[in-house]
Amino acid sequence: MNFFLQLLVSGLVVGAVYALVALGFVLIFKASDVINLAQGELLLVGAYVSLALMASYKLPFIAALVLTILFAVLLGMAIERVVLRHFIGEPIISVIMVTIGLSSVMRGVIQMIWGTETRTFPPLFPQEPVYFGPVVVSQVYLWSLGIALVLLVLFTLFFKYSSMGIAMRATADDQQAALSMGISVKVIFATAWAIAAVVSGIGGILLGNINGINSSLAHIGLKVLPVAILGGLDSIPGAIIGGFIIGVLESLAGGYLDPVFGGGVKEVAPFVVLVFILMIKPYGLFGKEEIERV
Amino acid sequence: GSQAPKETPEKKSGEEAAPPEQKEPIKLGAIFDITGATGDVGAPYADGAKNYIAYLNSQGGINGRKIELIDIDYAYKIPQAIEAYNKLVKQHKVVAILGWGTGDTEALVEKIRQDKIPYISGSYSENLLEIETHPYNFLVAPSYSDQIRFVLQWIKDNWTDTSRNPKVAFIYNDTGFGRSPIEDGREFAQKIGVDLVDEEIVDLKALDATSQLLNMKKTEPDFAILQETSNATATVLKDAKKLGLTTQFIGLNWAADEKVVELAGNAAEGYIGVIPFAFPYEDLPAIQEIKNWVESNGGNWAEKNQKFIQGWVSAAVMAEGMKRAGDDITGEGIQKGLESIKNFDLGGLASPVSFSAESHRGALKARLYQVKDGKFVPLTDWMSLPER
Amino acid sequence: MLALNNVEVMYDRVILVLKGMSLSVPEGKIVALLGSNGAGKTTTLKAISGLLKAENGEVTDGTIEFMGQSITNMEAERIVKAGIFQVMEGRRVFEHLTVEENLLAGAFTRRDRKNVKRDLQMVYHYFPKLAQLRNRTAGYLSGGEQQMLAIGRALMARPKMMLLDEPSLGLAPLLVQEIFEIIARINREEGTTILLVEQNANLALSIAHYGYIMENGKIVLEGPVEKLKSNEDVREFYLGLTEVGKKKSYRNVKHYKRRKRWL
Amino acid sequence: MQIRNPFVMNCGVFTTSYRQDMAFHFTPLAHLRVMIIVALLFLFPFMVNEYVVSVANLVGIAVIGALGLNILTGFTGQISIGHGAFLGVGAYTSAILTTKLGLSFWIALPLAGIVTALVGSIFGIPSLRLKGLYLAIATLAAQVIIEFTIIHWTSLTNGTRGMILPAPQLAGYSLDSDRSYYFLILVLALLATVFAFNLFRTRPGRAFVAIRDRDIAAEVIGIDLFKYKIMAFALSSFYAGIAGSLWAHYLTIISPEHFTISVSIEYLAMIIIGGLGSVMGSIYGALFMTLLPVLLRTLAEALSSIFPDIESVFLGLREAVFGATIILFLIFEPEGIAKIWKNIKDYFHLWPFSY
Amino acid sequence: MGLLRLENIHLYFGGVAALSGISLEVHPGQIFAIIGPNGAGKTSLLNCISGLYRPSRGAIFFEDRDITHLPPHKRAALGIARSFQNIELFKHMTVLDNLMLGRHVHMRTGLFSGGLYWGRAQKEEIENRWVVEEIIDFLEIENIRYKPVGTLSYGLQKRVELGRALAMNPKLLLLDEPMAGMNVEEKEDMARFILDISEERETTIILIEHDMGVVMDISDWVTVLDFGRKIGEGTPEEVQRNPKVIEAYLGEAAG
Ligand SMILES: Nc1ncnc2c1ncn2[C@@H]1O[C@H](COP(=O)(O)OP(=O)(O)OP(=O)(O)O)[C@@H](O)[C@H]1O
Ligand SMILES: Nc1ncnc2c1ncn2[C@@H]1O[C@H](COP(=O)(O)OP(=O)(O)OP(=O)(O)O)[C@@H](O)[C@H]1O
Ligand SMILES: [Mg+2]
Ligand SMILES: [Mg+2]
Repeated sequence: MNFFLQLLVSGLVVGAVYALVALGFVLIFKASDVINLAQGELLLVGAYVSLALMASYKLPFIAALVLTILFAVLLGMAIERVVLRHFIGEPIISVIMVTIGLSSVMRGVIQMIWGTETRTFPPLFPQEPVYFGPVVVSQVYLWSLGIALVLLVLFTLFFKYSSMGIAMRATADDQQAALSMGISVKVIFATAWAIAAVVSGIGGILLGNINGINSSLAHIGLKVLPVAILGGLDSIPGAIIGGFIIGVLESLAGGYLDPVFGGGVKEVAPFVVLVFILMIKPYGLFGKEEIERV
Repeated sequence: GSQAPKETPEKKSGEEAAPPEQKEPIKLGAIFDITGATGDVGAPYADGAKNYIAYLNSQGGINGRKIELIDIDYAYKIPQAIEAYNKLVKQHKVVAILGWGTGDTEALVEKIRQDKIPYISGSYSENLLEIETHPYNFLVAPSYSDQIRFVLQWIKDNWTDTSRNPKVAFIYNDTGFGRSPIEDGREFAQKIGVDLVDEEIVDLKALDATSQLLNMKKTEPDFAILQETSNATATVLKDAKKLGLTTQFIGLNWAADEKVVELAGNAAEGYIGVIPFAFPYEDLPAIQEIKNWVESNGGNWAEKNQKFIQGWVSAAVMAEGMKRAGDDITGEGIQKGLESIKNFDLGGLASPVSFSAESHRGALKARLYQVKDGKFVPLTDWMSLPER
Repeated sequence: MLALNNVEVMYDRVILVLKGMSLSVPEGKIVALLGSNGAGKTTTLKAISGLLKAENGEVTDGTIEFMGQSITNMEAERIVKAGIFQVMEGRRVFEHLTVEENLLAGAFTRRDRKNVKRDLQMVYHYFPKLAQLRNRTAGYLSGGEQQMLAIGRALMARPKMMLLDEPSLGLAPLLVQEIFEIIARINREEGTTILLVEQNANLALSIAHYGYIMENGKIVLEGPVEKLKSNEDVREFYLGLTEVGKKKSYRNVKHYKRRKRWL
Repeated sequence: MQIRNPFVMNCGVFTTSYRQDMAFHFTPLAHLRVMIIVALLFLFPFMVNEYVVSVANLVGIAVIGALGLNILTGFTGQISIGHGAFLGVGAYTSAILTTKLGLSFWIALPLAGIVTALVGSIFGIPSLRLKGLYLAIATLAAQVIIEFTIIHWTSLTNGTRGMILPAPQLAGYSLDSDRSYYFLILVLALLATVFAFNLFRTRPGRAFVAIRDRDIAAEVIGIDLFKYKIMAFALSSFYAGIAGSLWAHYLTIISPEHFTISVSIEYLAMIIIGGLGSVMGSIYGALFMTLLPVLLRTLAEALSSIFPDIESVFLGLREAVFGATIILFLIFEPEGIAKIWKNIKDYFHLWPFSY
Repeated sequence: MGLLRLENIHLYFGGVAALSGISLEVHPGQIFAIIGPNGAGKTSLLNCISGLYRPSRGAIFFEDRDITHLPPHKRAALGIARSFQNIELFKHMTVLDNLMLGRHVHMRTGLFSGGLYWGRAQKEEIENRWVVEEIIDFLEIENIRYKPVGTLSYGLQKRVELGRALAMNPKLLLLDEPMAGMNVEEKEDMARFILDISEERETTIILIEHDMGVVMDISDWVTVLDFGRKIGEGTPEEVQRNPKVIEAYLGEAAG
């Protein structure tokens, strides 16, 4: 029982980290129907910037965080300005390819500035784990969980009630019609990327605290893509719940199936389950269905 | 169509035209990962190798000839490694290559054999020692299999409880690199009477290893041997501490470096590692010499780490082979040269190296370090590898 | 209020669609723009509202002026802010948004947030059906309901001028009448100027003050509606009346007749 | 949202009979041009050094693989992120058949295609219900599952240690040099190209494109969606299987690391940059994605030999420039190189009457 | 004996009943009109016939064969073709390819022979090209043969869509608002095409249309739907006089 509980809880908290990263996907998708394959690099940039601020400029964490967020906003806007602006109304798949190009650019720039060596974060959270009865959790993960839940509430409200949030969803539905409402697709894209960059930056800081940063951390982007798909690409609660589900699945598969199959199932099992879930719910758990009427 | 690069005619023309110190340089190729998935360790390794060659050239090179190092960053992608190899061999006509990963070194073995290119890589896979299929691959460190045997033997030798055998677990990743020593480890454990109670797979990019460690905990191993890289190792150590495991962790060479200590913090205390190459902070004359060289060339010594030394040593061994090849700077000549190396003293940077025509198992000794107060310090002296 | 002078529009830098289009819309009036398929009506509206760019189209010659100011090739959002709002062909509601969210999206450019609530009530007043449907997902509404929503959404922007592109498309006869009545009312009660593109010439001319007929990217005929209604060609090709003023029967259309064109 | 047509393939030449209209090349001049290009391709290895030939070999294998992916993703509209794994299935099938069963390469090659086609069809089943990115993730699952299987089915695949296999033999002569292998790849790449060209001017090819453009309409005109989607998966995987087999026998050694997700993504990049739904686009894309890193690296090396101290900066720069080139290409023409090429041709075709 | 028979068709979306208890019979050679207010279920009914929607209850017979559970592509093979309310053409393909796709069910070429393009495959392409050219002739769209349909104007697209359905050489042709968005002149053209198809090809036609002028002039039989129910049917004259129909659909002014 303790075995199960520990697996469940560690799955949940790892899931919270996935959820945070998945949120970045969802935010951009929700505003532009584009899947951003540079998500991992966005996260990396956030992590490196905050690390540089803390380590090289010796800023306190809060100051570094604020500056990182500011930087992320600027980065998001710059990406829109320099790149995405040219792709309004172009085939989605080209835009996806562009995000692959973007990921290369960001990785290259990061390498030019920070090199490839793994860097460690000054510890932000106490190293001592927290005990819940028989179950142990590291504090970084608890923070991720908390932040994921706060963002869940925040963004749900934002997309439901704010005029910007509604405009974003409208843009994803039909860019041209949104233009005709006087909604500036450029502003929407810039905002979406800025928000996504901020969320990713926060995710990057947390991840950096878990195991340091180097460029292979960007890999998390691809790893978390299934999470966003499982929840439904445009669903905020979907990203969070999808994160938890994949986290728990991994953990349980690792605990119960790895011994049977001689290991490695942890990485595969979520995919198998994912495909079966999708066969039943083709747009993920909470994704918007394509409305097809002829 | 295999052909050994023909250096002779070019060399002749060089000899006639110029005084000895301006002889045609020897072309040495390198396929490094600087920007790819293993760039974190690949970059300092490459740095070390390049520094050694520069150092050697500053000392006058080999037999009066400079070495021209042509290095290519293949970003840990196999097609790019193959393309890089072809470029080095077919276009630049290099006579030997310093390589890097397990996957790409394996992918190239056929070509290496055909083209007769002596090849020293950062991979210490036991496969590479099969002399018939890999006549041009040389290992400067104990193979992963040797390392795991070494650790198992040490466990056995230091085991005092006579009531039972020591229990060990293996933790590795699902790649050629990760699985390389496992089979040999299993056999050896059985042979010497160490109980292998569990094997766990932890992905190189794992954020969490709780499920694996919980499973391992059930089998109560006394020791767990890690074949991972620094990131995954740190994850394992931290989760083990979190779960309150009492198992002693021991890492093979890629799982034991400064980064692990940095990343795992106090969870790394007491962690043991197989350390085939010296740390830059060690007090050795050879280290001092490298340090002087680096600093006199404007380098920042504080930034150098053990992978730098490893790259340095690999290049040094290759250079020694070339030196011994004398005038026969061809693939075969260098192979002969390398095979004639006996007990080549590296001043403590690594185990002395010996090769022969029958065996390219260069390092015959290994040693263990342990983390004390956030630093790897020697636990054992250089000791001979156990009988296979 | 709005004036197009010799406007040329090109798609993809090669396809010339508008070839010297001129037209003007006086303030407070309803102007109808008629023409056959492919004449360039939709293109004209898009040229005005700035939506061409998203389709790789461009005004390459001529000027478009709105209230004395040039809006040629201006960004769509600035044109909306200036007071022109296009109701696009084929309704184009935001499928995944609810009815009310669609309406709120229409009010995006407004800065007077307080009045938005009031205008929501105004829209519900014009279209009581929408009030019942306010929380329904727009994509599942029937064609007629979506058309009401599209017009309601335009009202939310409080535009000075509305461009309507075939509002009757696919609507049942009863509903067509209703919508046109509402358009006329909006024009009367809110004073909104309207440029109306419509295939149902009968209805369009029944509420418009002035009409234009375009063919092949140009205006070929214009005038007050009374004058147009009495034009023989208009009667035959747009109103479907025979010479004696009786409705033609579709059963008796001559096979293989040649079409007549103004040009 | 109105999206500009990414798949235009029309031609302005007027012809008199349908047979002529449907013939492969529209004018004798074009016919001659193709003949010259093919002849040059056969002479190519004698004009350059062996390194260049080896690069050409990588390009050739990529062309076959990219054609396969384009059939599925570009023409049929089913995004796949599992193409790398399918290459792996082909490579391993070929390796197993030649080493374990001792079959000749010439039998193993088509069988590799067929087995991969079968595996591809199985992983194509989710396409019945899934669309777009959701389907893409199902193919990503295929990638992960196939990799897992290759690694863990050690008795057959030798696991992570990989397999060593022979170079093909032709009339007692071993195709183990880059030059000899070049001709094998060239012939197969030409066949693959011609097959694809033919396919897309006949019934099955049109059905694929119809499914991409509007699946509901395709169904209503009598196209069996399921059958054709599976067929697209099968054919695409067949190409991948052939490419994989060629890769295996070229290197004569394979391991699971040759067929990872990054290979899949690279292939996707090829067809998007080359031009989705364009046969020639697959070729341009394969060329571009193989050559660009080589060119950039050569450049970076040249620069870093001038400024050796900041080599790492150039390496980073190379990566950044690589990405930026992709972005610029797509900004310039989001529909790929094939479209750029077409625009250039159109320009000269219509010039000086381009308006 | 009818060509098509619907028996007590019900269709639900969640709780909403789009169709409740529709029965009707279409005779060979008829032009059979379906009218009704927006959201009445006309398109849904067509979708049931062509197989895009599966009725929740009831049965559909075509030539006395029960096709209720047949997938759309099999129905197409039996000879049911249709056009769509919102134009569902293959936008990126040329007019010619769109029409050739209409010939899909009449062709055999498979993957392999297609790729080789040899012998029969080639012959079949050319034969079917003749058929398609006839239709191009008939619909007077010769000059746009090679245009990608996405760039055509709305009216031409409607015509091409009709052409694609015709290329299937159907026994039953379902037309969903073929004249929406056209002016009188263009409607006349379209009416002419429909009459020709009915007369010369002896194709049975089911027509949904909101323009009463057209419906009343060219159809043989009219069925009126409202809220998923049949509220009236008969000859055009009968329907026009039906007070229920006038109240629900036509309004006083029309007629
Ligand atoms: N995005 C585009 N790219 C290229 N050509 C276009 C595009 N949009 C429209 N056209 C062409 O421009 C011409 C005019 O089209 P437009 O849509 O303005 O006509 P319309 O008068 O609104 O016709 P309809 O009554 O059918 O809606 C047509 O010939 C059409 O083919
Ligand atoms: N796929 C669907 N999902 C949910 N509801 C649907 C779906 N298709 C149709 N409906 C509903 O069924 C009812 C009938 O719709 P249908 O499209 O058949 O109407 P129609 O008679 O064709 O109207 P119109 O004249 O506006 O085209 C409507 O209430 C519609 O909202
Ligand atoms: Mg229009
Ligand atoms: Mg309908």
